Amino acid sequence: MEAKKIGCYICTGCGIAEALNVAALEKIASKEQKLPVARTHGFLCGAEGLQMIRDDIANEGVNALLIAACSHRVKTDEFERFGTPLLDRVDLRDKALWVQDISAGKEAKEDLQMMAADYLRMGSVKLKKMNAPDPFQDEGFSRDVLVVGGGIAGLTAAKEVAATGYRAIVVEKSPALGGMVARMHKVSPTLPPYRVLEENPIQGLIAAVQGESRIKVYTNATIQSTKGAPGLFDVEIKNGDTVSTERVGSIILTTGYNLYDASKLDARLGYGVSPDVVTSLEFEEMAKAGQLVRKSDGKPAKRVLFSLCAGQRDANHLEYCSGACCTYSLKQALYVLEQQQDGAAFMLFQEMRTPGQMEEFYRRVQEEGGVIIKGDVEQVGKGASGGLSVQITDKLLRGKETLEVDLLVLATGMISTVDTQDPNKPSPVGQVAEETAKSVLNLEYRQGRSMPELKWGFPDSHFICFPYETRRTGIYAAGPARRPMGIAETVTDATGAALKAIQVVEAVAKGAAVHPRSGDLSYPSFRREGCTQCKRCTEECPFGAINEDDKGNPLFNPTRCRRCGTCMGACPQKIISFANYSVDMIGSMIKEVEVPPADDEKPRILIFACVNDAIPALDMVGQKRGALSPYVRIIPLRCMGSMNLVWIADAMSSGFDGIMLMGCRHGDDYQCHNVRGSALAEIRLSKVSETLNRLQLESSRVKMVEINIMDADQLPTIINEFAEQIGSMDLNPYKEF
Amino acid sequence: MAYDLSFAQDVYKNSEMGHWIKMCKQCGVCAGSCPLGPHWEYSPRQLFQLVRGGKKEEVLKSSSMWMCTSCYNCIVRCPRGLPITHIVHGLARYASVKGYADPDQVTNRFATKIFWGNIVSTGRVGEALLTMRLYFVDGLASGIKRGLEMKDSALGMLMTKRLNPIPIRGKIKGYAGFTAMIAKAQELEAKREAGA
Amino acid sequence: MADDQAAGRTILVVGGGISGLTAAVEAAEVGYTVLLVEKEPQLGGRVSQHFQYFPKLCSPSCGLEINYQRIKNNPRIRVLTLAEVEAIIGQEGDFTVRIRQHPRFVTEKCTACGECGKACTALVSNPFNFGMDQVKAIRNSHAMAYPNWYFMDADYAASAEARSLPCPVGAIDPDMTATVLEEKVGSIVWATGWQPYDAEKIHPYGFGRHANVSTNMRFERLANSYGPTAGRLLRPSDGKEVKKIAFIQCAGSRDHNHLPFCSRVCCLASMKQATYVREQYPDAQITIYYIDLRAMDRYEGFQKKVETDPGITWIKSKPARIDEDPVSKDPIVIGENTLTGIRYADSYDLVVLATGMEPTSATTARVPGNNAAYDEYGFVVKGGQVLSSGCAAAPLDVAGAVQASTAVALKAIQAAAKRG
Amino acid sequence: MKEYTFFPGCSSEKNASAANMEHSVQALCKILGIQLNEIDDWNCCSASIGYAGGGQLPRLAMSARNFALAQQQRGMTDLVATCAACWLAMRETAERIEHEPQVRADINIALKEADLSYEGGIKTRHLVEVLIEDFGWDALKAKVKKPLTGLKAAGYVGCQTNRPFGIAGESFENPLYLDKMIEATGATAVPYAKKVACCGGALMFTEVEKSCALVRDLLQCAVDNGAEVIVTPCPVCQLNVEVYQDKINQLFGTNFNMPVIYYSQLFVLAWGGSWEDAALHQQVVSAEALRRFA
Repeated sequence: MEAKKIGCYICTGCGIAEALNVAALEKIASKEQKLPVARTHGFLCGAEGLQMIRDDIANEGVNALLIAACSHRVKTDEFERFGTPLLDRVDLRDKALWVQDISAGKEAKEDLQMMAADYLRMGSVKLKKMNAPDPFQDEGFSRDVLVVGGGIAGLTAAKEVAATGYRAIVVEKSPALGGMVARMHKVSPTLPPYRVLEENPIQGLIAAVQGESRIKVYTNATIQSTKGAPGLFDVEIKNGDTVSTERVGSIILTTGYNLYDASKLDARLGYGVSPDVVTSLEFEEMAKAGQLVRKSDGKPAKRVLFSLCAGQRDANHLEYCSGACCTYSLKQALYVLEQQQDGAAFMLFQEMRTPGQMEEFYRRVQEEGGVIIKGDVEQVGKGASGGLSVQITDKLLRGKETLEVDLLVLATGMISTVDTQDPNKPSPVGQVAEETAKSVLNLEYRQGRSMPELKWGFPDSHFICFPYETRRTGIYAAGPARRPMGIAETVTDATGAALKAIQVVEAVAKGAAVHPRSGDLSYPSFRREGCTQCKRCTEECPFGAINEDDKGNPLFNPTRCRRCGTCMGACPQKIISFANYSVDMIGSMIKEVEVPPADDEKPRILIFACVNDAIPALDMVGQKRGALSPYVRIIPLRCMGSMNLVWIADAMSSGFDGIMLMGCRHGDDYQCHNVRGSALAEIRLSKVSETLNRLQLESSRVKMVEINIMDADQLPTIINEFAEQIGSMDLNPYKEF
Repeated sequence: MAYDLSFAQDVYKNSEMGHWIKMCKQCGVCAGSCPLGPHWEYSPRQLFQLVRGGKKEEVLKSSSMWMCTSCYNCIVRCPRGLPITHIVHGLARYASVKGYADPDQVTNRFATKIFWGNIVSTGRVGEALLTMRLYFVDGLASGIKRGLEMKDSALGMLMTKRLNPIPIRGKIKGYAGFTAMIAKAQELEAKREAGA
Repeated sequence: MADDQAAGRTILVVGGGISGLTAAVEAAEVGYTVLLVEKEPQLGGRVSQHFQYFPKLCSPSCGLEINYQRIKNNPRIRVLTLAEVEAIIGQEGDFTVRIRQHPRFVTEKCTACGECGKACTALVSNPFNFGMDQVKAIRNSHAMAYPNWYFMDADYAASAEARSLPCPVGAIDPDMTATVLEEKVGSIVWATGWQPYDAEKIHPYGFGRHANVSTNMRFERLANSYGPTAGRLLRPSDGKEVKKIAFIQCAGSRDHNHLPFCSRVCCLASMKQATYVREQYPDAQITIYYIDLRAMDRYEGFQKKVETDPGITWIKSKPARIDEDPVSKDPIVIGENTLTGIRYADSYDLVVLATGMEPTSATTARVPGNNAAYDEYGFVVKGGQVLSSGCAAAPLDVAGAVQASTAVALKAIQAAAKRG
Repeated sequence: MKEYTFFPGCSSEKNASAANMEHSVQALCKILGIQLNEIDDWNCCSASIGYAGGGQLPRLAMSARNFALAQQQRGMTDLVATCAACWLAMRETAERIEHEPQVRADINIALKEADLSYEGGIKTRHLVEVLIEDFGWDALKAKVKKPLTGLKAAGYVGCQTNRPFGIAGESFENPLYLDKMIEATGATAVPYAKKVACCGGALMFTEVEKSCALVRDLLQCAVDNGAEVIVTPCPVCQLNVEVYQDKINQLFGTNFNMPVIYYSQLFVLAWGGSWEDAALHQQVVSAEALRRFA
């Protein structure tokens, strides 16, 4: 690899020249940091300035760029497209000039100059410590997609994968494809005018899948084990006594749902007591068979009561709403009204939930005579002429009423079939969680065989902005396995999951990361001889990327890695690093800050800020010209999870007086893009007082705050109050050393 | 038995605009829109659910439908587009025809007997006679009392030539045809109302 | 594989809100070339005007920022702002589109240093805050805006001052004119999103007549620290703190006089906004009027959480009308509680109408030519030449829009791979 | 001269309660150049209260007869009504004839008994719509000879001129045309929250106290907003609000003495018509407050 030659380019526009001694900065770059090329330009992002840089790349052999100008918020097309991965932007403008009021006088101006000089030094050393990532490659990469589950979600996913030119392998545990939908009669409207029941699409879909040469189907099959990582998954598929192994690039989990067990419902609903109380799925099968009859005596079922929310939204059963059952029950009401002479359908609802265009379907069912009643079933008894006598609380007529009906249909809710583990209960050290082979995928992952759950047994990780993301890279859940949903939405969801599954195999082929650091080519490596087998990295990785060998050494799976650096932060031995991000790099940046002697009475405060939320928020402070203490120095981190405690010690021993960590919100409503990063940083920090005590320093010198991207207005107060608090303490005695 | 649909189905079929009752989603806008809302025993929304619930007696014996001032507020606000004013008028008529409505309910008596009788007797409204009939409906004594209460107003109307001192008005020229037309319409209406 | 297919096969995404952004980024990260066209000067669309997302109560800027990073890091995505698609010719696999790009009056030299804004004396009604405050005629639409590149209002560009504004890098060009581009694309995703239903059309609620009747989208801006009140919940008539507040659901939705469909998000949005009120005024009284509370599937957990707030009264009722107290300007909400049958006339400091989503494809963002199929509400549905996603296709919450847009990205890839 | 077929309605007959409206309407038409050709031998529209006695078909047949006569006598020329209830009944009948084939057929079976038939097609319009659409605001303003400057008037649109059909282009909750009419005469339209409130309608006959309470609120709102006069397009509103003031004062201990006039009276006065042309001598509550403009 050719030797690194750093060019430093200091922009003097946007008021930088007026506020700063640029010549002194240039001198730091060339003389102190000994960068081979150091230049200034009055309008660096203009055509001439950019040409100057390009000329140096072409003529001077410059291959690493230190751009000292503005923040990453602006001019990315200009400054970040030179084709070299060795690049750092020193933000003299937004995070220095714009947050300092130099009209206050000479001292303020000097403080700003010191700040700019420090940032330039930090950038220089960062670039010196930075290497170009060498993308992870493996000859065995597969682009095939495994689809687990052969219901409508799985079949759709497989069909879409194949239609995009990729191969899919479908594994279905039962003998036939089709899943739950195959047991259904018709489906709710998906097309305008949203009034007409549609034919069940499942048989057509099965035929399409079976006729597609790019799709291989295993029925009667389960997954015995899933080893490996995206691009390199080796999946053992068990069919009777036969076990086949398939190498796939990614996995879509479409195992669908189980219905909540109606026999667990309150006895007052009468399930199991009378055969005329049935679940909505049982009713569906009756309609499909053309047998809308009372099970008790075979007489036609003319009056049917549908009880929506049979266990859903109930702390004793399912706490959530199943999303689709209102529409589903309306569909079934229409079976009664369309198929039965003198049919009558009653919908006992809590909240009628027919979102979007389904409101029109609700109207249609009322038009056909479906009767809505807000209320609850109180008691189910035998009817006078067979069938049922159902006592209800009628909230609209405000009283108890008794309905004589032929059938009571309970719209039971959906439970995900993906075995999940609660992420808040990490497995005990040295043990693999969920030893039972019950899991769908039987992942051979250090952190357990199952998918980490978000809530209520659903396996995604971030269900607003990035709903497909799970905590197992390259494994996407779709359909009701991911979240309760109806058929139309399941088809959409499976199509989206197919895209994600294709996207990950394409990223893996390039050696690149997927969300949230899409395209990042770096990945962690470790120095085996330094490892003490403490297992913190393998336990803490939010994505389960690291396995262990027999001796407890970490086994990195680069294609599972999301490049957050949590392993690097966790490692007490400082032996995990990325080509362009390491403990040493940040530690060196800390040491590069020039700490004034104690009698200057100018404290230094280090801020570690997460690049996802805190850094943009700090950029906003600049944009709004907020005033920050001149004593702070900011270092961006990929994620708070990558924060290694040694930096605290480094900073303290370098003479910093206070340290602030700015991470994302954690807890139930976490905003950490790497799920656990900021939470882990907080846990680590709780141990920092030991370090400080050893140094005989107050633990209040280190503070962690949760910063939201919109906190620009609060940040000056947060930072300046901390700076004042630090200022009121004795300065760090280690300054003298 | 609740939610026996036979009453509802008869209303859907035979009461004017009755089929719209199916479409109510129980939002309550009608009740809040009604100028005499607080005086309704059941708001329109409640009436509709009672119809669907098979509560025939409650609905038809209620005075609610007779509280409609025909202001049409509910009709223009109903999010489901129910012609509520007409439905309520239809229910009132239904209750009256089926003999459930209290014949002494003031509005029932006025609307079904006095007003209608007044207009079909000549082809046009005879305001003076209408007013007199209204006042004297409970007999002479109370009629005089009511008349006296309003005597200043009546006097004012008379003096400003807005009340005819001769209460009986003549019939329209085509009265015979008019009457035959009404009779035919009533005949068809009766058939329809009987569910024929 | 994908790279080979991508050659010359561009996907056009129309609309740079969360749906269009998602479709663009997801397709580009598979390896396809994407042209993203946005009619506003900056991306982010409707969600960028929101203060927080339910149920996590986090800022939309956080997710938007990641998507902007993904664009910045991906040379396969080309973004055109202030641009509208004027014509579509051809069919799937082989479209030619004509795009009109309106003048920005500021060139790409802009460094967002803000000098021009400081010098500009022209204040205009701020569309980003629904006209609730004024803003400079040259600006970024909001703080987190991407691209971070100023623009100038067209009226102002014609003024003398526009010519004399300082710009250290010479980026201001008041003489800029519209340009028309022709592009070859393989598939088209219509992701033009929604606009808030015009609350003035809901006459019984008096928006526009009664000072203290507001809307949910305005309330989002009020709550936002970058909004017209710097995040303080104050009522418009007199700046009084909002201590007694009502949220009215289905203001314009599920209503044949307005939008017959359910807008899906408004119930949850009001619950979320109730948390804004509670955060600022721990003693505030909040009332939510609703027909059916539609906290679909897992959002039920959010409803349950909000329901634990004892200061919220839930009234199952669609209010009939809102009057205004002539002296205090308090809005008075009138209707019938359908669970008790009791009529109410309750006064509040502020009433927030949970207005629904009108697809812009029904009005200002029709698909040119006969290239789209619409349902009766104006949503773009299956059956035309263009694909649709997000709220151009159906009323959706953010997660649903992202889900649909990820799916449509794959359909767009498949369509672009067709040979026309 | 513009010609229209005219349906005056029962209250506009001689010595009927809206005789003042009819008189002023005629004066207004004369000034504007409108010829109203009254349907010969018309019958009552049955009004909305006709539902109970008449049911659906007999009620609709009554308006149908008027349409049939209008067509016989005047062809398909626009039919103008001045009374809110008449206009509404005719619009409803027209709509149902147009959209409900069974109703149209049944109506014709009944009409046949009177040797008439009607298949629809005549446009029913309110005189207000004629003024706005066929003449326009400028024309109405141009006629003003004695601007009613300083007069504070509360426009009371009421119900049936406003719902369910309403004057074309106007909002149900806040129609503006009446305020604009008031302003067109030079008077001031006071802001006023009760402009579309209900006066009780026909229930004033039967639910007197309940209806009087409605009118009391309405009068109070007008007084509170400084109105000297209430202006309305509707004969039921006019009657209920004007004539029951004594009763209301008696019931509620109030002291209302508010003149209630028609828009037509206001126009005639502003356009230079005499007190009598404007039929202002036919007010039960004296309209002397307007004398200064006469």
